Amino acid sequence: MKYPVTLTVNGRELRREVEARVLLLDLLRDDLGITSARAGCETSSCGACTVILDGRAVKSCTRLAVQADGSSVLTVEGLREGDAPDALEDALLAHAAVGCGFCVPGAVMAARDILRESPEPSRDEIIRGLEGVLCRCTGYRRIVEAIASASRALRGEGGSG
Amino acid sequence: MIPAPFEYRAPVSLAEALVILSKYGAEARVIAGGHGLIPALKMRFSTPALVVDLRRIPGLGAIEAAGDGVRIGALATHAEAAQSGVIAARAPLLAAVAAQVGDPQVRSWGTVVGSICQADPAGDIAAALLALEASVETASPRGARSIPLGDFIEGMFQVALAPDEIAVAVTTPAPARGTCAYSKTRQSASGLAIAGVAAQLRMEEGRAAGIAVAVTGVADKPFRARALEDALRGRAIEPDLVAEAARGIAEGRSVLSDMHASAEYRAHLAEVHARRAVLMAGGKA
Amino acid sequence: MLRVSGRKTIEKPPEEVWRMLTDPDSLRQTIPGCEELVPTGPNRFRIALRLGAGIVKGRFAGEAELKDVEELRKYTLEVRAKGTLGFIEGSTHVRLERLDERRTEVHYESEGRLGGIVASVGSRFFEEIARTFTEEFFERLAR
Amino acid sequence: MDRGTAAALVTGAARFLDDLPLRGALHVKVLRSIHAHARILSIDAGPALRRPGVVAVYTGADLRVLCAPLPFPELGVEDLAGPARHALEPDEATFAGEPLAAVVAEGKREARDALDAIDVAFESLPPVTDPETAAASGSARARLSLAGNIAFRCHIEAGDPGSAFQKADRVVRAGMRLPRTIPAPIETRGVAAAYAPEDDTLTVWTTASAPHALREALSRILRRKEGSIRVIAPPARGGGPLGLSPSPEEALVAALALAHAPRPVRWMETRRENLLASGHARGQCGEGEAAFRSDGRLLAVRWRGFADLGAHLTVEGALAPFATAHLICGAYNVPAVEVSIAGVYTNKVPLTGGVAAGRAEAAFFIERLVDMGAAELELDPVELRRVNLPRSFPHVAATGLSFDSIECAAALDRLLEVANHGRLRAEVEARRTRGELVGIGLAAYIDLAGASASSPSLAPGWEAASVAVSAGASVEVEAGAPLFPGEGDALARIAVKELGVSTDRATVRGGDTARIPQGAGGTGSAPDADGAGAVRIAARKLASKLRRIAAAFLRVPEEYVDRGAESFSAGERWVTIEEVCRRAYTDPELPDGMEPGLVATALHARQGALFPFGAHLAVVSVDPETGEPRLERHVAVDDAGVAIHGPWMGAWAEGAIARAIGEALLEEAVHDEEGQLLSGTFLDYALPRARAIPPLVCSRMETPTRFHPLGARGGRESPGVGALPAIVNAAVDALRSLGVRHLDPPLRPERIWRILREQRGRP
Repeated sequence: MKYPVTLTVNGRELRREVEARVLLLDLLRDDLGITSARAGCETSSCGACTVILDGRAVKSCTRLAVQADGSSVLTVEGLREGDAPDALEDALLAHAAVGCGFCVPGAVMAARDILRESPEPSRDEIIRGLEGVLCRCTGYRRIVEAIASASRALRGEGGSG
Repeated sequence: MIPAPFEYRAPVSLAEALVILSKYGAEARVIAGGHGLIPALKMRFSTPALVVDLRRIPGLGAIEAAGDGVRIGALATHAEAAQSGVIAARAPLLAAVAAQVGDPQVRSWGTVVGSICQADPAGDIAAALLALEASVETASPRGARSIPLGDFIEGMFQVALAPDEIAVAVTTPAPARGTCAYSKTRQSASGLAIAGVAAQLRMEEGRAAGIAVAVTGVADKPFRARALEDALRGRAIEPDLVAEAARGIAEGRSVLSDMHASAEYRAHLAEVHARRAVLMAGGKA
Repeated sequence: MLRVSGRKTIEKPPEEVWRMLTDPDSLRQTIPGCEELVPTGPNRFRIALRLGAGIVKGRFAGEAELKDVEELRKYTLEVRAKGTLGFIEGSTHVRLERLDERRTEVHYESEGRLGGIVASVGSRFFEEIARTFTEEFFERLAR
Repeated sequence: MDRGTAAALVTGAARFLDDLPLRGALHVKVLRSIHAHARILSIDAGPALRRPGVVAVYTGADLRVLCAPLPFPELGVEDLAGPARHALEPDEATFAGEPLAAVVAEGKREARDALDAIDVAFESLPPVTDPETAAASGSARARLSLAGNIAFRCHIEAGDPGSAFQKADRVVRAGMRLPRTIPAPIETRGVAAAYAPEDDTLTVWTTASAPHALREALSRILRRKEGSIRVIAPPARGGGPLGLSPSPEEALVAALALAHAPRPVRWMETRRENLLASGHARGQCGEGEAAFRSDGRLLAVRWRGFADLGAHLTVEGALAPFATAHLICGAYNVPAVEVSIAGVYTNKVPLTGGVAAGRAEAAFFIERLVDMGAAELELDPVELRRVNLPRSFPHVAATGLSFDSIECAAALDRLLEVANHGRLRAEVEARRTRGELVGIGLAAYIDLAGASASSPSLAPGWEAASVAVSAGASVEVEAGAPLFPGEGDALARIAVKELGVSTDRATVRGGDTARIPQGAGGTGSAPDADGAGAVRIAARKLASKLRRIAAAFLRVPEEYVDRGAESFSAGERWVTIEEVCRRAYTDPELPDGMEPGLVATALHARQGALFPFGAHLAVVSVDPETGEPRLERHVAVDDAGVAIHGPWMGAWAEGAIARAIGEALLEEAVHDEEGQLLSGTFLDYALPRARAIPPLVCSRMETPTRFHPLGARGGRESPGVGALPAIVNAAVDALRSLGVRHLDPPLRPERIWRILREQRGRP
């Protein structure tokens, strides 16, 4: 049996019919072609599938698509307005905080959640905010620095370097 | 990664949910945040015929003052509990423990009541609620019940819910006066408690007038450390005394053992964290 | 490998305990989670079990066999079953000791092996599940 | 910086294998053995076949018709033979997780559902899980047809170790074990394939890193010409396996794409499959001995070890113990050595290499022995290292390796300075007097950046690249190896520098066998350096051609031509690079019968092995009650030669150190005695998270090597080689007052607690 799901994804309203067992992650990837959210584990451990659901970061592998009916979803694909670079994305690049890059879109969304909670996060807050993100390449330090620097840039203090 | 097929209903009232549940019985699973159920569905450890989603039922997400205590609805998340003013005022121990559950994504969507119903023997939330003497409010076609948490959690992944019964809220009876602390060894992979101890302490004239200490991660279900509580009640909180009282905290229980910690080590950690939690709560650490 | 051993005094005569431990119908009711136990030959059975704890449960189907049977004294029950979550294999040596006309002491030594997803996902639950399984079994035996 | 590739990763535009839109693709799911060792009696696929959406179900017997066994690794080692490995094993399962059957279905959900409907009848066989036990003559066999479980022995003996041990003032000896770990990149493995009958080409996409090696293997497995197979390692890749040996799943999916043509076929591993069946790393144990003179001079090193190969031999699995054997003396000047490592079959997933496979093992063993020596001789571990590090080069090690300019002693000096070692030591001493358990650990390491598909043995390797400059002066660089983000940037820089054009003219690609006929690939430490060498050679060829054409145009001898920015000049006259490029293709009279065009393909062959090196320092404290170790600080000095990858080298170093932190503190593939993997999800197999990383100070040296045209040493993974022993040495140092001599990783709190408790129990 299939169930109708209506979602606003990156500002666009979309409607699909899915089986109840389809995860929000699979709906995004397989049905909507949004591949920045990725599966890295089965156990809500890695955070590669993190998107913003109704304003809060969620591991989209731990949400059924039907549970997200009527919700709004933001992924990295929806971050850029026109060609304007996103401060977080920019900072990650400036700090070479990218290894293989598989986990990066999920980490970006987790980082947005950190900045939502605390626009001026301490190093400790950033590290705690990244608890749900696994990265095998960077060693995290540069991601932490990039988020700190993005927070400064967003507060208008400059310093994406 | 792919659950077995199931049907899905999202009733708009508790009454409707109960009708559905009484029809499907044990073949149905209730979902709120889904952070216990969905991983089990993906591994196919759980293969229900129907999943009943509580999300459209009005009022279940509330965290509110109830009597002298707080009432946390079935849809309220860990993050909401951690940031709630009512909880901060009346059950700060719960706020402290909720704030360190899992990770931010999990806290934003996983629920307090769901965590209780999951009854993972290494869950953190149950320790806090046990120390707060919480009860679980349930609803079934036979009416409402209020079950003390210690009875509600029957064992590993086992709770006292009938197949047609829904846990609608968890309540604490009274404002938790005094100070509190949670001390824990995190399992390095899952972040769950290898041993975690929640302590609620009320001092009067330099002596412990009220003390509640709950242990998680150590046995098949979280438990209150009654002997420790009795040994400290009416006494000053001093390191040596607390250490003595914490000794043998897991005695008489079948202590869990796995690749991360043997039973012996877990029992030891329980002692260490009991002492640390009580001393922290008593301002002595 | 999981090992559980112990002994338990049952308030029943050995004849009654032996019957419960060998009769397919009563065995089915005594083994926790047993959904099916059908004789397929002398001391051989087809068996289906639902094992686990709470929401973490799986169905396993296979065969059981009674070996080294000494009437009213001892036997070994071997179970091999598999399901979509993997396999379980176990054997339990049971020895009966007559305490008096109304009481029997049952000595047991079990070992079990698991494989497949149950092993790689659920290892932290094994011992506890085995323990409660055994407890439950003897509780039912005593009933 | 390589903004293009990296930016696509950050914005989500990059397509990893599972992100590729393959229209109409069929989905494959693999049924795996639930037993570590079992005979397969029968497989009933009937019910699965009748399920909706299921197109086909294959067993080993079915697949035998479609493809040949996987080629046995060719390692140049005598008498090395072994049983054939099949994409789907038809008769005998030799590890839990081994592929036995495959479902092909319209969707992944249908394929997954069908797996549950396949019934396999097994007869379980006794598994062998411990390599040392398995090596004994009476052991059960990991596979019924084996005469014994030992696949090979790697033996090196030089100098006179026997008399060195006799003459020694002090001998230290310890059993050591590096458990199996799981590489577990966040992108799991995947394969997709599609056959196009119109041009008889089978295209295969893989997450592995050696596309040409896979093409060659598939050519044998599928009995097709290599030219009719195109293998692509997508530019967005998650640091998956090296892929020097083909995986069963690659063979399977490729074969199924041919069988189900023209529909594409895709398979993506779940995390559980990844942990269980994609291959493990490390898994070496043994006994080490070191002989010292009283002044700390190392006289001899002995190592008798076992490598837990798993159920099949892979190139990577065989390579690691050989690397360990050759590097057993580390960077030190040791006159005598005796190493013997037995590669042993067990009923576990094969080793498929990990970060610095084999090399980190050697560094761990020798650095532990050196620290034990320092402790027993009551010498300063810094001084003991200094005494034994060679100062003049080239230095030929007892194991036969020839080192050029391995300035480990200088790295150690720099480390002490960067870490402010004197003050640090005073601080630690002060804390110890207050009763704290805290220690400092050092490691001076050498890495061998040798392993790649082109040099599965320890022989020097090669890599290919082609550079083409169009008539419009666009520069296309094609690398033989797939590129890791950041690498392309360096290759572009090298090419444009040689050619004298601006960077924005260059594009760089890699990892596609259709775009460059040969390549070595692999993700080890050397390929980045090898690839850069090849680009430089190819670009140089073109640069000299450009100059000659310019000289002819300017009508002066070549030596009078000056190269400017995007132009050539001779005195007053000049010509733009565009004009020269256009002429290279269109001028009917090129100088000296020169061939037209600007296309060059080059192979860079290394004349010697590349040796990155460095020195690391760690500070570890231990909670005296719980035994939990805490890495408080880590300081690294790493030298990978000339840093052709610029700022990325620092980023990679931090990643390598983080992995080593995981290995030191957290990671272990835990099996039970039945060979079942117990740490089968990320809820039990712990990767380091952000909070596990301490304040990190990474400093770099750049000592060129003459074995590389640009002076580069490779070395992307190398910092991990130094970090692991430094951290463990620090933990042992923290517990030294309690009589602890050695600890094996991961440093599990419970093990430390037991030691603490035992010591306290003593009077």
